Amino acid sequence: MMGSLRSTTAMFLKDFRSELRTRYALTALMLFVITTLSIILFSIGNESVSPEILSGVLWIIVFFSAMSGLSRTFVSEEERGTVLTLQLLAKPLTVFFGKLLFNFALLASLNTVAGTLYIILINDFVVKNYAIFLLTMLLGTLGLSAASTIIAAVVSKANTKGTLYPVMAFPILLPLLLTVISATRLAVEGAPFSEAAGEFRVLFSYFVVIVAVSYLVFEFIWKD
Amino acid sequence: MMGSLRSTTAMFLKDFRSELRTRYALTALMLFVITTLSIILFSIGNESVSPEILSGVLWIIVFFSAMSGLSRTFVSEEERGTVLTLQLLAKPLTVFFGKLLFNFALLASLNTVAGTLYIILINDFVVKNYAIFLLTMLLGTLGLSAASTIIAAVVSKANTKGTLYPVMAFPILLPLLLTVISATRLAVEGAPFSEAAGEFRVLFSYFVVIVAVSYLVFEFIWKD
Amino acid sequence: MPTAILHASNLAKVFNRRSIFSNINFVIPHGRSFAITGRNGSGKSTLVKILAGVISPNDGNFTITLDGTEVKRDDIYRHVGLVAPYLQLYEEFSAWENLDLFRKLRGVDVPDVSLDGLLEKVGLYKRKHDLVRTYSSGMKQRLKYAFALLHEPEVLLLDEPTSNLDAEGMSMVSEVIAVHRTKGIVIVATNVREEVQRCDASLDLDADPARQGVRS
Amino acid sequence: MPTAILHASNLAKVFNRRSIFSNINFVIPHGRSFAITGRNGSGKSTLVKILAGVISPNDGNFTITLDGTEVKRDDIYRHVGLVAPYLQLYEEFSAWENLDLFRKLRGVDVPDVSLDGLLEKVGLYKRKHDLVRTYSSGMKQRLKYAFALLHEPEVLLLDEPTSNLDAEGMSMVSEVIAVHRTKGIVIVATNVREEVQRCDASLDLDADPARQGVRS
Amino acid sequence: MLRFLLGIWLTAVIIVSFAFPIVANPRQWFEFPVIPGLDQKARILFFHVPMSWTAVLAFAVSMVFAIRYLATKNQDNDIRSVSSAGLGFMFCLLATVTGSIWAKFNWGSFWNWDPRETSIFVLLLIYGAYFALRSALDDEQKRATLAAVYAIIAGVTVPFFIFIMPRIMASLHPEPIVNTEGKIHMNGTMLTVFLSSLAGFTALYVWMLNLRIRLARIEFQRQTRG
Ligand code: HEM
Ligand SMILES: Nc1ncnc2c1ncn2[C@@H]1O[C@H](COP(=O)(O)OP(=O)(O)OP(=O)(O)O)[C@@H](O)[C@H]1O
Ligand SMILES: Nc1ncnc2c1ncn2[C@@H]1O[C@H](COP(=O)(O)OP(=O)(O)OP(=O)(O)O)[C@@H](O)[C@H]1O
Ligand SMILES: [Mg+2]
Ligand SMILES: [Mg+2]
Repeated sequence: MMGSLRSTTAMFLKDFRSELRTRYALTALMLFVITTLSIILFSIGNESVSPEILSGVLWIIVFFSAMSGLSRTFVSEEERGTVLTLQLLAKPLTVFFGKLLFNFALLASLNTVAGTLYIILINDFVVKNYAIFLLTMLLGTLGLSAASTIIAAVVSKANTKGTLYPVMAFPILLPLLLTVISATRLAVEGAPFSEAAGEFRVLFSYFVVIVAVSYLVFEFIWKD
Repeated sequence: MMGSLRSTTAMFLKDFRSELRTRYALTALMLFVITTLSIILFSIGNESVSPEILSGVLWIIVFFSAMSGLSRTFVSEEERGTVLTLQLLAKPLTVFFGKLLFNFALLASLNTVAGTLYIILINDFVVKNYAIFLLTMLLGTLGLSAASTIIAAVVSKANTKGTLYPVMAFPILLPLLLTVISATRLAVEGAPFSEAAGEFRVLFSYFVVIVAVSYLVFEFIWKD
Repeated sequence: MPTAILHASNLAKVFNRRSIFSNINFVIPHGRSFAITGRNGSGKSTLVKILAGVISPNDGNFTITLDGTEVKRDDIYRHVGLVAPYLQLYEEFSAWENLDLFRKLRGVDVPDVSLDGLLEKVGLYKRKHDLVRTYSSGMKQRLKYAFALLHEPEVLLLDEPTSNLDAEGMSMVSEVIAVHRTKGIVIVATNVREEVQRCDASLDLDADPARQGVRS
Repeated sequence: MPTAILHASNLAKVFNRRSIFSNINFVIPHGRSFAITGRNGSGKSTLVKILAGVISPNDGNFTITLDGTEVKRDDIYRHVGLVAPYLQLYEEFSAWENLDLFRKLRGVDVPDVSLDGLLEKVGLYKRKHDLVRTYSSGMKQRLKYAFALLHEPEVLLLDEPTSNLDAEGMSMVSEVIAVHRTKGIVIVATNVREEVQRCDASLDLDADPARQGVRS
Repeated sequence: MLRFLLGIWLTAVIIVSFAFPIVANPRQWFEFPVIPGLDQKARILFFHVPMSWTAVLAFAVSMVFAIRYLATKNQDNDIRSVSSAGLGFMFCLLATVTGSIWAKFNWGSFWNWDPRETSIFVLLLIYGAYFALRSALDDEQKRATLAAVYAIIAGVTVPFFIFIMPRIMASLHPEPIVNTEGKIHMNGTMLTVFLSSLAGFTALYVWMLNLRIRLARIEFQRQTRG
């Protein structure tokens, strides 16, 4: 389905390496999270903020991490003219799932660190129901990476295809973000797991839908 | 000083036009602002938030958007290998000030959008002293674009661009951010203009200092 | 290695309303080399890209048949190797890392020794661990041959094969062509007369009625 | 036009501790063409880049003097024109937009008519409003000549001048060289024997004791 | 030989700084006076402050050689610069740790964005970014140049903190020993110990710096040959 798994991982590893050439680069990622967090910490200062807002802010951070990976994904292939090379090397879907995997890995690792530090450092942010919180994080990361991958693909072609696709990115992302935020709230308010079931269903189906759609349209975006 | 003004504007217009064609940076910026704003709105819901926090949040949004868009100017030159071309066409400073101008324009438009939407959409955020607010916006944009331009020049030469950029920019931008935030607070609290004078002095000198330093070091970054 | 045959029947390409070429017909049997010539902008590279399956013709069609079975369009990339000026390799990786990536992406099992052999053949063995970013234009061109030959394709597409190469590089190219001719099909798009003459057959796009050189 | 002289005295370049070449010495008087040869990776382009003032030698120095006055290092870019494979123009702009940008960036007052003349000369006039992205490799190479000649530099640096060009393009190049030779200095870095022989003097980097071809 | 003296010296300082009693109004030569606000905790002053000062010193040195590098393009200057920066980072961490332990007992929490804490935190961020940048550059000339440039850019923004921090938040952090009124909370003994510790740490820094530089140079030569 996604080309052979082996080549997909190869695709993934390629992006992974070009982003993290040296072993020190991991510290760069850590710093990235710390940086983003400390911005929040600074502006909060010593006053107390409602958990609602805090759960919103958490997802702003996550979204930001997603964006910073986004530019790397397809635009740089486009600008360096390596698209042709990839077309000659692998099936379109191999490329897509490779990129998706990379975005997911990047986002997941960033979020793990971010989430942990967020809970540790921000006293007002107390997770009462970890089951909900973790599942939300997972599904949110999945959905966000899927969405940002296909968006990145579209953006990278925006100039050649001369369209306004990018604007579509926003309506695509919004439902996801709003759902994860409300799910996070539930986690903070310590609601029973069942209560978040609705959100989870939304998140999961969102991920499935996005991947399915990407699966169908990517070839058209990729080949000109 | 900055090469002839004519060539600087030419440099600026070139980036401007190619941005109009590709819309990479603009997309990233706007997408980010709009999404973040709506996240904030959603998570605030109908509870009221202190203006202190709101003014912090405003600048978080601005900072993040800047980080997801402003590195493009140099990164894309690097990735397409047009650096040599520019080196053969103009003095380093022409390039720098052209890019600076472009980033300023980009950030200014971004801030206008962000600021306006912010005031319109968030009820608790009421600017009582527009003189302070606007001047803060202006000086903040100046300083922010200056710092992020020179950092972008450095980052464009590195391997891990996506995550490194905010990491490198944040500590340098922090004094600016803290100052604009406190200035914005004053604007919201409706303090007399004189009270913000200190902040303005800081912001202005920050801009001057950064530009001066860039002026001195840019050649080292640009020529290898 | 299977016997390959390439059929092209009235291929035509139009780029935003400018017809580049039309009703291009040819058949290249196994074991032949085929030259495509024509002035700058006549459509050589476009034709090459079509044959490589990365862009589709506006009219006509072409087929690569291996031992009588036709290759599906989506699988063409497995059976062609391309060397071209507009081909870009990953500059932030070393030659070795590039080839390693390529074999994994293609899912072909090329042992390390033959990677080294390939690098030796194109004369980059000693430099295999340097980043491609630091390569000279000729070294990059040489690496493209490694890229094209790695998976032992039946059809070898060489667009301006000798550009950037020194004498020794050129002899390498003619050797590659000579050897590969026996294994399958070699298609050369070039402006250099000698290279055209060295091929078994040739197609001049300027002769095409709907030809589109730069001047016109 | 002022009379130009180029002095190079024991130039040396080291990349990551690998010595590419050392003690390169030559003088090129006004009205001469000078060839730089050497196998792939011998350092031709590196030397060209040094002469263009975009990278600095690790040792030795070179000077361009116009009517006896030496050109400051920061101003060299005004007096040299470069054509090279590693030169990239702006693909999202048309040929015309590129040239328009270049004249403005350089701050030279080239009237529109002479831009058209230049485009006519390199054979791109008819296509001047198409995006460079859609150009063929040869057309891009032609546009680089417009880039190099726009500001009428005293020193013309041609790295692999005829790559990607067709017969007509090549004759254009030899004309450019012939004409420009009378106005200043032409330096050609190439592997093509004919082009070397056509020059008044030549430097073979392989002869350099510290030479570094690909193989070594 | 020297390094043994250094070792002995520092151990002496450590022992003394813990052994000597702190009393309300010292009579014997071996007694420390009470510093208002920090009684027994004052002892950490002998380590915390020298560490922070050494860090500041190390960064200053690094900066100087960075500028020298840009002037001379001599790789050796980069070696010195980066070696000193590394040590500065280490001492900075130590100062932060000791400081925050101290803070825990003085102000009740390990960390509460006190201006001094904020400023040192930013210092850590800057040099974290500095090393991240270095690791992301392959070509050593470029690495040296850009690292130097970044250090300089960061350097010029630091003064702004000194200025704006007070405006934004009040500090709990004790007055500089040499403070505005020039009044010194220490008696002769304490000052002696403090200064010896300061000297000891500085010497330690110098010694370690030399070690690192020599090591880096050897590494450099090895790569040149290999
Ligand atoms: C995480 C917490 C702390 C950090 C990061 C920190 C950092 C620093 C730094 C960087 C310096 C040297 C720079 C300067 O003196 O201007 C310093 C000096 C000093 N610190 Fe701290 N500090 C911390 C907590 C404390 C606490 C809790 C105390 C005592 C209650 C304290 C007492 C001092 C004193 C007395 C000095 C010497 C001041 C001078 O001589 O200028 N510090 N600290
Ligand atoms: N930025 C760099 N970093 C490290 N090594 C480099 C760099 N640029 C060039 N080199 C090396 O310098 C040598 C000379 O490169 P150069 O491009 O000058 O060769 P050339 O003579 O132009 O070869 P060609 O005929 O292929 O163009 C090559 O070995 C190349 O690997
Ligand atoms: N993506 C594109 N969009 C529009 N026109 C294009 C595109 N690609 C190529 N062309 C046009 O098609 C024509 C043929 O291009 P092609 O690259 O095939 O020429 P070529 O024969 O390879 O020339 P050269 O000898 O210079 O390589 C040129 O006029 C070119 O401008
Ligand atoms: Mg072509
Ligand atoms: Mg070359």
